[in-house]
Amino acid sequence: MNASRTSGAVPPAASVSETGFDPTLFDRFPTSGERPEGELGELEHVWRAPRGWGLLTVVNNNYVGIFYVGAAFLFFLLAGILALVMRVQLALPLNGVLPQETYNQFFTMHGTVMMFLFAVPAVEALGVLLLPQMLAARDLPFPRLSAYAFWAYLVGGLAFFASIFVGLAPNGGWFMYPPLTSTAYSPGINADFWLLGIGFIEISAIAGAIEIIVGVLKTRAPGMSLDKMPIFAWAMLVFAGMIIIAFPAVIFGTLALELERALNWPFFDPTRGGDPLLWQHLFWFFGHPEVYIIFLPAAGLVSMMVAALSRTPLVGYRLVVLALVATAFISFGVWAHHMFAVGMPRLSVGFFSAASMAVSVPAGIQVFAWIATLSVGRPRYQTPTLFLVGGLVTFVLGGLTGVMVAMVPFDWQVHDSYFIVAHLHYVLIGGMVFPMFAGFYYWTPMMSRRPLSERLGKWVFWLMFAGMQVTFLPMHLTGFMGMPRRVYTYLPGRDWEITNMISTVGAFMLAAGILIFLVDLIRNFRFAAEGNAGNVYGGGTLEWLPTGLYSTRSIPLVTSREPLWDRPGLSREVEEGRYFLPGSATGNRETIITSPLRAEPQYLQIMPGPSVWPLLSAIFTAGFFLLLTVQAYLVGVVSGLVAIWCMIRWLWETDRPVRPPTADIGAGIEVPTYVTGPSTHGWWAMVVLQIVIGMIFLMAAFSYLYLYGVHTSFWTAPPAPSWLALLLPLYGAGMGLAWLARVLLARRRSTLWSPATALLFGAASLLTGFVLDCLSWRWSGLDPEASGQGATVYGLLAIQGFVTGVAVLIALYVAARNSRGLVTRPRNNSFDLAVLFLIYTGAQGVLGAALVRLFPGAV
Amino acid sequence: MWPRISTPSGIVEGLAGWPPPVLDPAGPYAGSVAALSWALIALAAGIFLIVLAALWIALRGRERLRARLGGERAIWIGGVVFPVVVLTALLIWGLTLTRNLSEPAGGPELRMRVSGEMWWWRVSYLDGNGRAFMQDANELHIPVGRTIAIELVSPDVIHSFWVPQLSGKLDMVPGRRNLIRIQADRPGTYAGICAEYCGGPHALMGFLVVAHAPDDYARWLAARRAPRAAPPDRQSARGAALFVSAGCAACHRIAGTPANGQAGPDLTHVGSRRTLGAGILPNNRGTMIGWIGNSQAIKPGNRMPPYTVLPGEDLQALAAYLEAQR
Amino acid sequence: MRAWLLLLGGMLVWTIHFFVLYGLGSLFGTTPTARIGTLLVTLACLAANLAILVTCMRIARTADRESVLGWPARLGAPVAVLSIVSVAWQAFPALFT
Amino acid sequence: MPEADPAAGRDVVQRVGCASCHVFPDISWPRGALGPNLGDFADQGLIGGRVPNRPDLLAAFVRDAPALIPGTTMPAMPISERESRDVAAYLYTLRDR
Repeated sequence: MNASRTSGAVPPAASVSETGFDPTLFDRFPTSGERPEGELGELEHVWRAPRGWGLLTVVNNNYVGIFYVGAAFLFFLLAGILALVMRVQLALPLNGVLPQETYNQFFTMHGTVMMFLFAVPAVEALGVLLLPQMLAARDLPFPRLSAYAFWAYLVGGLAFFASIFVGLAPNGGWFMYPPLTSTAYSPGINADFWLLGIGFIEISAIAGAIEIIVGVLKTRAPGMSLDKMPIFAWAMLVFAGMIIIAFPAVIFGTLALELERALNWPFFDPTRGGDPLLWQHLFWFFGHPEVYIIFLPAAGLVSMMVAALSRTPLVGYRLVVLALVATAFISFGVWAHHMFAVGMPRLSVGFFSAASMAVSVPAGIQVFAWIATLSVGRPRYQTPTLFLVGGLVTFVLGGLTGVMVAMVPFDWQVHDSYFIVAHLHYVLIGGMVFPMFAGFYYWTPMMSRRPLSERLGKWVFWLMFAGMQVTFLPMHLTGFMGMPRRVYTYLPGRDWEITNMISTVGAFMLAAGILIFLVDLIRNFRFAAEGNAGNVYGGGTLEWLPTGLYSTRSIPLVTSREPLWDRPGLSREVEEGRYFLPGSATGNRETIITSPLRAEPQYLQIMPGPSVWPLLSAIFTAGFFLLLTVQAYLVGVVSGLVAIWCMIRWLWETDRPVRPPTADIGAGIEVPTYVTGPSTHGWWAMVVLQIVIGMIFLMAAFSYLYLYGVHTSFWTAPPAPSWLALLLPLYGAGMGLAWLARVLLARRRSTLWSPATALLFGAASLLTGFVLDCLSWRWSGLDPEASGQGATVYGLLAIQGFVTGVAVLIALYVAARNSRGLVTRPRNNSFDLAVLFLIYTGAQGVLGAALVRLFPGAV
Repeated sequence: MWPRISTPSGIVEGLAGWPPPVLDPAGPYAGSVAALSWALIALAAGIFLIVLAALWIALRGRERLRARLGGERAIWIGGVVFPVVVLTALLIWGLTLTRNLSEPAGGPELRMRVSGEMWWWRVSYLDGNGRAFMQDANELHIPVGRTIAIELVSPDVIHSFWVPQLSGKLDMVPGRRNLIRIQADRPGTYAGICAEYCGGPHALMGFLVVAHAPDDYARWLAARRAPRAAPPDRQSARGAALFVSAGCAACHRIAGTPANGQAGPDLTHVGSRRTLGAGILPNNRGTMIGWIGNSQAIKPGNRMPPYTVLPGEDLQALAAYLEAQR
Repeated sequence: MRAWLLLLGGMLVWTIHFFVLYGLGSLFGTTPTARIGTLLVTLACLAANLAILVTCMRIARTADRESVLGWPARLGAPVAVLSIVSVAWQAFPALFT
Repeated sequence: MPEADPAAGRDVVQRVGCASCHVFPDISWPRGALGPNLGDFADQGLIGGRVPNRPDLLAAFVRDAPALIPGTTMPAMPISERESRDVAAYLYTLRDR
């Protein structure tokens, strides 16, 4: 059976199968009869974790997940300490605790670290930790990618944070508006450190998003159709989708800012046809969805916990999914509500005001769904419940002030004042931090031999909750009293000193709560993937099945949203191996790949085990960026090359078909162990990656058009359109040769080398096209430093150059695999993905070349 | 420490914390927003109480009430229907108000230009043709009852012009020219501040708007335009010479003298200003000397270099001369 | 694919509507061209949403609960409803101010 | 000093901005660097390095320094006689600890 054939077929409305899989096969579960001796032992052996220093090479999600959560929490504490020092400085007017320059670095770091190094990684970390368990997958589909993302984030994040100890921390505010952050006004390398720190989180967020999308859509337990997915999985799917669309904007933005700083390309310089507002558009097109990127996973956690603690299914599951999906879309239409005061035409501000209203409706739906669920059940007043209710109250208040600031005239008054500081902390602490602490209490028993203390937990909650309100409620008033944000001091005599002193006292209450939490953690947290405290709060979803490092002994058949509630014997049956994959079918780490809608088994994925290469890749990637930032260019480039080498080593061992070609995943259901084509997890990941690159390209194209609209007078004539007659065929040939290579691979008569040769020629053709594209612009006399046109045109070319470089590298890699006989026929995944990438590269080249020559030239 | 905190320092008149300036408007542009603000505050408080009540019922309420809340119908009503009705009304109000605020209120407008610069405000009074007929810094004088249309520009980084009692804020973006309207309906001094982080001493970038009754304004304007007398005494005359020889004139302009620098604030009327250092110090001879001698200790990072090398007598003379520039 | 279209249809319509209106506003400001364009696009998008809503409701009524399209259709219907509200709001600034 | 209030004196110091030239231990901003640090003023023998540090002379000095010491950088300050006595009283509270 070739799964790729069947998954593409469009099912009729009444069909109950998505892939042609016969659902009656599910009736064979749970199986009966004895399981063979030693099956469990083999499973444990296959999934055992390395010991000692080898733990650094671990890739299993239990470990990487807990490291990841720990690292994110560390950054939360560090950024929180910065906040406390700032609160001390602001407690009194004209206070001298922090000098101006240090304060400016502190608030920049507080915002940057909280948003980029704590909030996004924290929710991503929870996803890595919880998702495989909730979906009853053995692991996430690309465990080594998780490990790489984690290490890059940890090493890069720590190096970035260290900049504050040497006074080199960025000082332009967490949204780094140019021109303040361009070299003219920030000549030091402080701003470069910001770009560096963001670079890491871009890498790890994108890697994590790919992982999560493929994980949620392709590795769910059989039978877990979309409507039976735990709501957290929905939230993470939406979260990852949003990252894919939103992060490219900030990736391009940071690229442009660094190009402006390092090479003097005037993207944001109005005297040369750039525009400072372009940065704001790019940043907030990312920045506003970012807020929901943080909030939605936390809301997913809330939905899970509210249901579990109320001991009743979530009321309005479908409406909550609707809310998640709607938020994901509409949040991309509200970016400019951070720009109401920049002087946009009133039509534009009204337009973004309307979208900002629309995005608040889904939040209301979730709030009422939680209240409804609490009404149905009788929640016990345990620590997670307290955090949930406290978070709900806080978030509602933040949401209401959010609607207030969506009103343009009101925003003109409170924008950039302490009212906004209050609003955003209410939303983020109520919407993300309190749910996360609820989650810490609720899920710790899954990872620890002892649960956290209920007694200490109540102290933690009340101190944090009261501290939060005491800190931030008065700030609304401080804002009304006219205090702008980001001021290191203020003059006495306006009563600001009263509210500020109250806020400072509150901040220390909040910190005291967190301190007690740390005590609780030290006293009670003992990591244990096996033999943990278990289902203390009585949850009904699959993460509460008994687990080992291999996740569950057998992968259950899912028939409802809370399988543990609906089938009391499930844990025992799973533990006895009565469901899918009760052992290792091939002697490797493996998980079942299922179809995206209805989770029908498609094939068995062979998973990689521990490896040192992701760690080394991450270290050298970090080295590359860090060394470039401190302007050690040569060593930096060497480090980058080593990083690439490590990645190739890491990939080299993957994509090896195993024997036997099909395997029994339980009850005699046979699935293939090696599948190619659009149903594979690799294909999905590649498509998602191409969407990311495509979005980066789109952002560059938007910048080009935007600057044309703002500063038309700077535009010069492009090279003659006849160049297209040369470029398009070259790009086209690259795409065609790549496609030809795939055809050749399937034909038995072609010799071993010809498909790889076609691929190499394709890559060469793409490279030639790119080089000629660059030369045509150089010869036309347009200099990247000359104008916004120059900057954006060469910016587009830089993206094309990067993609072309990767394409060449991929072609060489696949050719090398081919020469070692690692490319299987008639189809091979590595080969397929190379072909996909080359075709993408050519298509992007065509679009880019045509856009900058035909518009505005031909119009 | 506590007793001292509430001591009014009186560094700058016109700063008042209570009632909060956003809710204590002094003119129509801020007034309609204050009305909206009160309505929004009341609405938010009302909805917050409703949600709290619902939560209370969910956790502690009677069985019958809880049953009402515990279904999809409650979600539709509370989460969709109710918000849609409220938000539709708010949206229409907000859009209408946005339109009204961005249009002239009627009557001839006075025009000014304010340029936000690191970290002070360049103020120009414009005539009917949009040409500057008078330069000043860090202080705007306006007549009450008239709408002032202010062009906002910036030569360096983004700043934001905010006088909470007179109107909302508007950014000053390099390469762009924004227009804000303000109007004061009662005489007084209104504090303004930069609301967009602009680096360094952004926190210390304030200014004042002084609203005069129409007659007073006319008198003020006439006095400003009157011919300027020569330095009144020997000390000031020495100061005038020093102003050029010590290099002050390279950055500062004083109309009617050879001093014509453009980098720093125009000092033609510095003696009559209420503040020094962009709204942060009272203006007297002592603070003037302190500022000239070492402004870096007062406003770290500002663009004025310290003049600690000048002997005391020179500083006295300069201060006396500047004090006379009214 | 059809399942995803049903599920996300309303939001895709919203997205198209939003960016077309953004483009119209950027190019034509508050001119009559922009207003008429906005009106036409809005009506078209409302119609599309209605079509999605009707399709979803029909499938939701007839399809088996466990069928491939059943649940996506049941979710797609309220998505389309929300989209109708949002699309209407989105047109307010151009039509009423 | 009889009938003089150090706290009121400190308020005057803040109001007229003495700190733009002098450092006072209990005023954190500004910390002017032009004039002498007054952190241990009460222990000083001389005012401005010339005049004996006596209450009556100090009060006169803070009000009109050039009259007492011609050529000093310190200018006459806009304060009343009563305020000058308060300021002097405040200055005598500044001791090196």
